[in-house]
Parts: sequence; C-alpha cells; structure tokens
Amino acid sequence: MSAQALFTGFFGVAAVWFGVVVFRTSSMVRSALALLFSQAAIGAMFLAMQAEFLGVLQVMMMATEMSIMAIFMVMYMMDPGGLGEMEMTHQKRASIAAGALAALAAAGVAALTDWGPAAAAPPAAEQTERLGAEMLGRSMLIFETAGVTILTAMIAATAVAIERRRRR
Amino acid sequence: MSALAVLAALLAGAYLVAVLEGWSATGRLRPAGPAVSAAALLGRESVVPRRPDRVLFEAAPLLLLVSAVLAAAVLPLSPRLVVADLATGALFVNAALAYVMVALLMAGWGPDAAYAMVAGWRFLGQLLGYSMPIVMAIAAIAMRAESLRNTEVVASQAALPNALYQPVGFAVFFLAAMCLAFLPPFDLPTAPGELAGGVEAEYAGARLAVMRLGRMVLVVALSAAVTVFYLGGWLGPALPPWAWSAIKTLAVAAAMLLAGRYVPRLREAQVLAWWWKLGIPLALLNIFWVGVVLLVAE
Amino acid sequence: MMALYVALAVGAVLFGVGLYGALSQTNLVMIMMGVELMLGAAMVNLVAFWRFLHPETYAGQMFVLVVMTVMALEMAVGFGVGTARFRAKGSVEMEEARELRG
Amino acid sequence: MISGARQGSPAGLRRLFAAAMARDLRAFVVPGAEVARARGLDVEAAGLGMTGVPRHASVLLVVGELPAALRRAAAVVYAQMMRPRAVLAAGAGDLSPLPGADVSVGLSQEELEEGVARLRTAFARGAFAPGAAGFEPEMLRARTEYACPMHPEVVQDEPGACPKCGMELVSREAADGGSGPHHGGDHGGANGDHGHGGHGHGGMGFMSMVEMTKDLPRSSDGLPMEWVEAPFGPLFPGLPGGLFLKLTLDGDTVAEASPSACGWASPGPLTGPADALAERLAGIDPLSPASYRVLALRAVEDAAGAGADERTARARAGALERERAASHLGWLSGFAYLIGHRWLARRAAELQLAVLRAEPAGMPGLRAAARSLARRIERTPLLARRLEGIGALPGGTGASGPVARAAGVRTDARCGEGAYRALGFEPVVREGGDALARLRVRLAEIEESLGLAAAAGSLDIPAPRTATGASGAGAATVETPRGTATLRVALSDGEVVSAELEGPSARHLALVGRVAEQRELADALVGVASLDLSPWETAR
Repeated sequence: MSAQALFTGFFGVAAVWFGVVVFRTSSMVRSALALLFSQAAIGAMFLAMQAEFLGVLQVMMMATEMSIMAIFMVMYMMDPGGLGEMEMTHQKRASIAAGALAALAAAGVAALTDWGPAAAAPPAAEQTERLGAEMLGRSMLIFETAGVTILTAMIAATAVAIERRRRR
Repeated sequence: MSALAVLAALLAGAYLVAVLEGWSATGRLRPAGPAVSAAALLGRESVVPRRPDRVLFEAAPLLLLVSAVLAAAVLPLSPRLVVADLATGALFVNAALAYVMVALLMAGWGPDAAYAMVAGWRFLGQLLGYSMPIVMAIAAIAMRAESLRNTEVVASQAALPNALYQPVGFAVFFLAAMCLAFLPPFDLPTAPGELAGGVEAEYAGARLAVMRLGRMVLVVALSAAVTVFYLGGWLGPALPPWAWSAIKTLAVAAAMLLAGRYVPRLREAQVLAWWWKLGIPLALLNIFWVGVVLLVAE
Repeated sequence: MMALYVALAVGAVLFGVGLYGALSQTNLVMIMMGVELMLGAAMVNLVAFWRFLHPETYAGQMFVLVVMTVMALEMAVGFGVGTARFRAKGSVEMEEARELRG
Repeated sequence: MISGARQGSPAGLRRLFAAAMARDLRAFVVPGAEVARARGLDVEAAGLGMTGVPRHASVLLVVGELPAALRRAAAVVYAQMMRPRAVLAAGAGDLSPLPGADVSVGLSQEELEEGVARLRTAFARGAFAPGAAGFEPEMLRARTEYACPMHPEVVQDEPGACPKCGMELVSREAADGGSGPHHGGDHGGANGDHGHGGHGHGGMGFMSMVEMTKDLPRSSDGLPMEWVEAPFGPLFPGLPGGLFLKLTLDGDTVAEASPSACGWASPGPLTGPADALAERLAGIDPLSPASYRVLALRAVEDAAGAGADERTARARAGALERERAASHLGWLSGFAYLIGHRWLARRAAELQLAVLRAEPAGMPGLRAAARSLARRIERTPLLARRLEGIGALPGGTGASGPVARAAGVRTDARCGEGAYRALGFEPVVREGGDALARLRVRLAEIEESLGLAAAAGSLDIPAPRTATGASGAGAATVETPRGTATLRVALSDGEVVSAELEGPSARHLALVGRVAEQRELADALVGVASLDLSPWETAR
C-alpha cells in the first residue's frame, strides 16, 4: 500500500465522514460547514493525487462558496440553530436504498474493471502550464462557454431574486 | 530545519506586530506589553457562553491560527528559507487565507450572542468585496513571473519590484490584505465601539489569547505576502536575504497598522460599493496593463 | 494502482451519500448540498482517471474545471430561485411546493 | 482580597500569572468613560487600560454614585467578567447588588492613582485565593419557560399546549435580565436566530414552514425573516452610560428602536432650603453640573426678585462656556471611539481634561489647540463620507441646542442674555441637520466657548444668599451644552415648595427612533450618538 494510496484514503474517509455529517446534524450552520470541510478534503485528495493546481483551486473556491451557502441556510431554514430537532426528511428508506445501491454499483464497476497499469504524474508546474495551454487551445470553446454561462447565470439569478418593482 | 527557522521568525514577527498594534490602539509603545497581556490572559479563567455551539466556538480560534500559519508556510524568507515551495504557492496563500473568513463565521455563530453573530456575517459581506480583487491581483503577479511559485515570483522582480511595475495591483492587494486581516479602518467584525468587540466579545482567557495570536500571525503572513509579491522579497543589497525579507515585512505591517489609527472605520455599504465599483475594475485594468507591458517588452 | 481503487471507492461512497441527501431532504438548500456532494464525487473520479490512466491528456483537468463551474452555477441559480420562492411563499420546503408536483 | 478570585493556592506559575495580571489591568468603566472624564479623572493616565468588553476586563471601575437601575446593570457586567476580577469604587456610595468594593477611593486623580496601586498589590497577592467566592446576582438565575415556536408571544412557566395553534410548547431557558438592560447579550434575550426551538420530537410530524413564516414581519426587502432583539446599553461602550437602546435587528438593519434612560429614577427631592437648591440640582447630571447650578441660582433669584449683578452674570457665563467646551470635547471623544477614530478619541479626551483643569489665563492656549484640532478633523479623510446623511433631522423637530442649530435653526437661549451680548456672542448655525453638521457645530462652539470663557475672565460661580426668607414663583432658562433647560420654582419663606425641571435630552430622546430606524446598525448608532443625549437629566 503506497503512501499516495494512504493519503488519498485518509482524506477520502474525511470527505465521506463530513459528507455524512451534513445530513446528520440538525444545525444548519454546522451542516454547511461540514459540506465545506468535505469539499476541502476532496481538494486535499486532489493534492494527494498530485493534481496540485486543481487541489488548491478546490480548497480555495469551496471556502467562499460554502460559507455563502451557510448564510442561505440560516435564511431559509425554520430552525437554523437545530435546537428543535425537527424532522426535515421524507422518503427516508427509499433514499437510503437508492444511495446504497448507487454506491455499490459504482464501487462494483470500479473494482471489477481492469484499469491497466498506473501512469506517472507530470510535475506540478508543467501541469499548470499544460492545463493553461489546453484551456486556451483545444478547449477554448468549452472555457468560453463556461464563462459566458456563469455570466448569464449571475444575471438571471439576480433578476429572479430581486424584488418586483411596485407599480406606481 | 528551515521549517523551525520560519516558525521562529513567524512568532518573533507576531510579537513585534503585537507591540505595534498596541501602539496603534492606545498610542503608547510598550515593548513588554504583549508578553504581559498574554501571561495575564493565560492566568484568567475562560468561561464559555451560556448556550454555545460548542464545536464551532472552540474550533474558531484554532482555525484562524492554522490558516494563517499555512499561508506563511509557502512564503519564502530567502531562496532556501521556505517550508514548502509549492508550484502553486501564490494561489495557495489565498486558499489558506480564505479560511480566516470561515473561522470568523464560526466565532460569530458559536457563542449564540447577537453582537458576535452580526459581526460574523459582516465579515462574510466584507469578503464578498475583497475576495475577487485579491485573486485578480495575484493573477497579474503570476503573469509577470510566468509561474505561481513564490520563489520565482520574487526572482522575477530582480529588475524592478512589482510595486513599481504594477502600482495599481499593489494598491488593490494592500487594501484587500487589510480587509482580510480586518485591520482598522476595515475592522467591521471586531468594531469596539459599534459591536463591543464583535467576534472577540465572547472569548476570554486562553481562547482569547489564541485568537489574538492568530490575528497577529495573520498580519505577519499578509505583510510577508505583500513583500514577496510586490516588494521583491529577499532581494536587496548588502544585507543577507532573510534580513531584507524581515525588514520589508515589518515595514509593511507597520504601514498597515499605522493607516488605521488616523481614519474612522468605514461603513459596510461603502466598503462593498468601493470594492465592486472601483476595486474590481481597477484589478482588471491592472491585469490588462501587465499584459500590454509584457507584450511590448518582448 | 492501489490509490486509483481507493479514490474510486471514495467517489462511489460520496456519490451514494449525496444521492441519499438529495432524495431524502425536504429543504431546497439541503437538496443542493446533496447535489454538491455528488458533483464532488464526480470530480474525485475525474481526477483519479486523469492522474492514473491518462496524465498526458489535459482534457481531464479541464473537465474538472467545468464541473467546478457547474457547482457555482447550480448555487447561483438555485439560490436565485429559492429567494424568489421564499419571497412569494415564505418557504423553500419541497413538501409545500404543491404546484411543482407532477 | 479580590472578590471572585480564582480558586487555587498562589504558587509557582500562578504567581507569575498574578504578577502579569497586576501589571495588565483592564477597566470597564461604569457608568461610562465620558462620566469619568467629566469628573476630571484620566483613567489611562492612572495606569488602567480601558476596554468596552466585559469578558476582557479585570476591573470594574465605578465612578460616582449610581442609580439602582445602573447598579443592577453593573452587576450583570461584573458577573460576565472573568475571574480574577475586582471592583474599584471612586466616590461611589451604595453598590448593591454588586459585591463590596475591593478598593474604594475619592473622586480625584491622585486618589485614583493610589487606588490603582493598591489594586495592583491586591491582584499580585490575591489573584488566586484558596477559598474564592463566586458571584451570581439574583437577576441572572436562569429559569425554564415554555414558548410556542409559532407564536412567540405565547410564553408560560409550565408545559402545555399553545392556546392559538395547539402545538406543544417548547421549553427554553429564560434569564431574567437577559433581555433586560445589559451588555454582551449571552443570555436568553439577546440570542441570535438560533434561540428559537421547533417543537419536540415527532409532535406533529411534518411542520409547515409557510405556517411559521407567515406571521413573521416583512423586512424592507420583502423577505419574512426572523428579527433579533438586541439590547444596547445602558453600559454600552459606544453610547453614553445610562442610555438604554432596545434595537430590533433585521439582519444588521435596525427595524425598531425603543430608547429609555437608566438615569436617576427621581433626582432626589428638589424641594428644601432654597439656598441649597443649586447643590442639589448640580448633583443630577455629572456631564453638566455647572449649567444646572447656574440654572438653580437664576431660578431662585428670579423667584426672590433679586437679579444678579454684572460681575456675577459674567463669571457665570465664563463657567458655563468652559463647561460647554469641556462637554463638547467629551462628546467628541466618545463619538470618535464609536466611529473607530482612535487618535481623535484620545486627543479630544486630553483636551477635555485640560479644559476642566484650566484657569482663565490658560483659555487662549486651549482655544488655539481646539482650532487646530477642528482644522485637522476637517481634513481627516473618509470622515465626512462616514457621517454625511446619517441621523438626518430637519429643523423644527422640537430639538434645541446643537442639534437644532445644526439644522439651520437659529435658536439659543444665550442670545437674550446681557452678559453674552456684552461678550459679543453670536450663535453658531450650520446647515445639513445630519451627524456631520452636528459635529461641525460642536467643533465651532468649542472654539467660541473657550474664547468667551477667556473674555469672561472668571470661571467660578458666585452664589449670593438671596433667598433667605423670600417667597414667590420664578423661572429661569439656561442654554446647557445639550440644549435649553428650564426650571420653574415656587418659594415660600426661603423653602422650595415645588420645582419643575425640563431638560433638553428628554425632548431629544424622542428623536432616537427617527434617526435609528431602517438604518444599518452602525449608522443608527452614529445617529443616536450624534444627538449627545444625557440620560441623567431625562429620567423622571
């Protein structure tokens, strides 16, 4: 068992554990922060898998993203502090079944397939450079599309969210 | 070995910054002040509020300290004096410091008190202002260095420090750093007069000591970041490299703390409006400017 | 090679947890959290495949960036809709979104 | 021994900690730093650090006598302070429900300094005491109460069902005084969003959020959010001590503001021997004693039909103007602390103490200092932007004093007085009616008042015994630093049988809602502070 597998597994377990906490705690802020740390652990997995740029990016983006999620949680939940332990789930059994099934299926596929030999990772600096080349070369169109889509989404979301102008 | 040296330097810097901060708060320079205050805090009891969210309340000061230390770990004091010279170091600094906001959010929500909660959410609003310009400024830095590795960022400034090469980016980053360390006049989350301490109001004793230490380390880390990104890090004549880094870092920290003493605290609405209407366009302009200069230079 | 299997296993479990959350929760924000977890699982698999199978094709990393974008989009639109609905109905509970039922 | 010291024997490391604590004393001043300065005490020069956060303070410094309400609030603050903690009483009388003072001194700088010295030794010795006693005032004892999650107004002491919706009531912790006048808000009343429980386990299965939110008030942006009620004061560091604001926060916007003053429940009996009325009235307001002394003298003289001669009037004008300058400087220091301008807070405090201690000869020098300070403030970056448009009030709102003059209203009781005409007095009037205009009016008045005081040549208040055996009714009006105060007295045979006092702050207190509501929290506080309320003269 290589050190890489060890670290990947460690952070993976952390990610899963925090992911479970998200749905088990009754305090909204806690679950938002649990999701944050779950995503951060995923970023750490990227680092363990030598995808340095992606890892750092993930860790950086999720901090802001999930904190913003936290404030919306507090706004839109009836019991943000989770002091009332009110039931906020439905179709629990079916959901558990579906989740377990999906996990087993994916894991099964992963385990039964023969992936062939593992390749060696390029150095981090080269990765960043090549990723940039990819982004501004072959995948330029995807990149641009993503950018434009984000802009559209920002405008659309704002337009939907703001208060309707009073007729006067 | 170098890790220990950096850690020692970090603590020494934090102490000096604490002395400066004491001056900017009270107007008196007391070299022994921080040590005495620390001992006094450690001696006093530290009662938790009546109904805290215990996990968040306890974790917040530690998270503040850890994120600041992590950010400092990738900043070089000299070509060899750096804990981890990551290939994406410049970005990593910002990634680590993003968790300062998380820590303050926890500290605001944890104690179940109105002042602290308002203060915590206030800082989230402040972050919405500065977080984008700070990344854009770093992007412009990386453009010139053609690398995110901090040592190469410094090496790229041998001819001309970035502070002169891209002054707009320097200004944006400096102010954003003050926002990030919630130093006056951006000290909205700890506003003594408005929120009676804000996120710090419910902490006491050892917990408060950790929080203050984290704050000081944060200021040092940000000053070091300014030094590395814009003031040519260790580059300088005569003196050994680490000395230059130390001098520049302390000078930046002193400038940050000095600025807050003579101006009133800003209104949150103003902070947000200025960052969005002025900061972001200026940061973009800076990127454009650096790009043009690079093209012309070749 | 071991690391690949570990990563894929983690991805599978994360996806399962996320799916459970997305199906079981009644509040819009919590459902979005489930979706975020599933997307995270997808990213883990993408990075694993890129790293251990095709480190030379950077479309893999590009794909991860796109997924991150999608996460941001999902949050922006989701919260926009949520805010509008909360303004109108004072609730983002799915149980109460009768008119959205099929 | 230090009341509420930490348990444990003072040995080893603890001795070091105790020594450090003795050197690093942080004082929470009751009723407030502005009162300490108005009484001529320079707390920091005496070696005490100042803090506005009870949990960071180790010394509770009580300045002067406190009304009962403030003593209770001080007890709550003291209970929040971390041990070891001590009470330092400067000229304070009865302190209950606070524990007795560890060190009590008189109201003078020298005594304060030697009191601090005694406090240091006490800390060094007794910071860790084997048999340390705790302190838990009665009003902080928590009791459980039962409330309906949907109808916050339904609260009762025993469990049961809500009369409105039939839901089972949720038990929660209620701390008496928690929602009451205290600072820090870690008790029931000042909870954040998360002080409110849902219902017990499985009470009624799924619970409708529409039900919960439909009764909530709509905030200005149309979202039905839960509002938080946060107490500010009466010992809030950014506001004058004794002023209690109960702010209902919608996010960080002030939705509702209900002010009240914890000054003297009754300012002692004003009736009694007429020649001693001045003494009694001067004791009401620590922030402007001279004004009230003069007010009483004039009212009695008017009632007795004996007018004051030229010299007396002149001297009284000098005293009034000196107090006006000092009071405005004190307000400036507190205001600067509120808006986070640390240099200005310190500088204004220094000047105020200098003015309070100055002789007539020293006035011109102080006037020059005040002028340079005003010029520097005008040049301060960001200050105008911080204050513009905050707490805006048009003229004719029943306000008087600087608040009215900042709104362009030329109202000043001094205009009609001979002594002032002789000194060539001209009221300061500015346009704008917002916090910035009030700041400018006060800055200009500081300079003018110091000039008038210098011209008057004398700063004492001669009190000729005019009322012996006199009878009749009289009234007098004085322009105090905060506005026009009027006193009506009725004498019979040298005794005050009835006295009716009307101070400016009582009128200004009614304006708090207008300057605070629907503003961001910080702006609301700035607006309230810019009114320069004195809780002492309002409470009745």
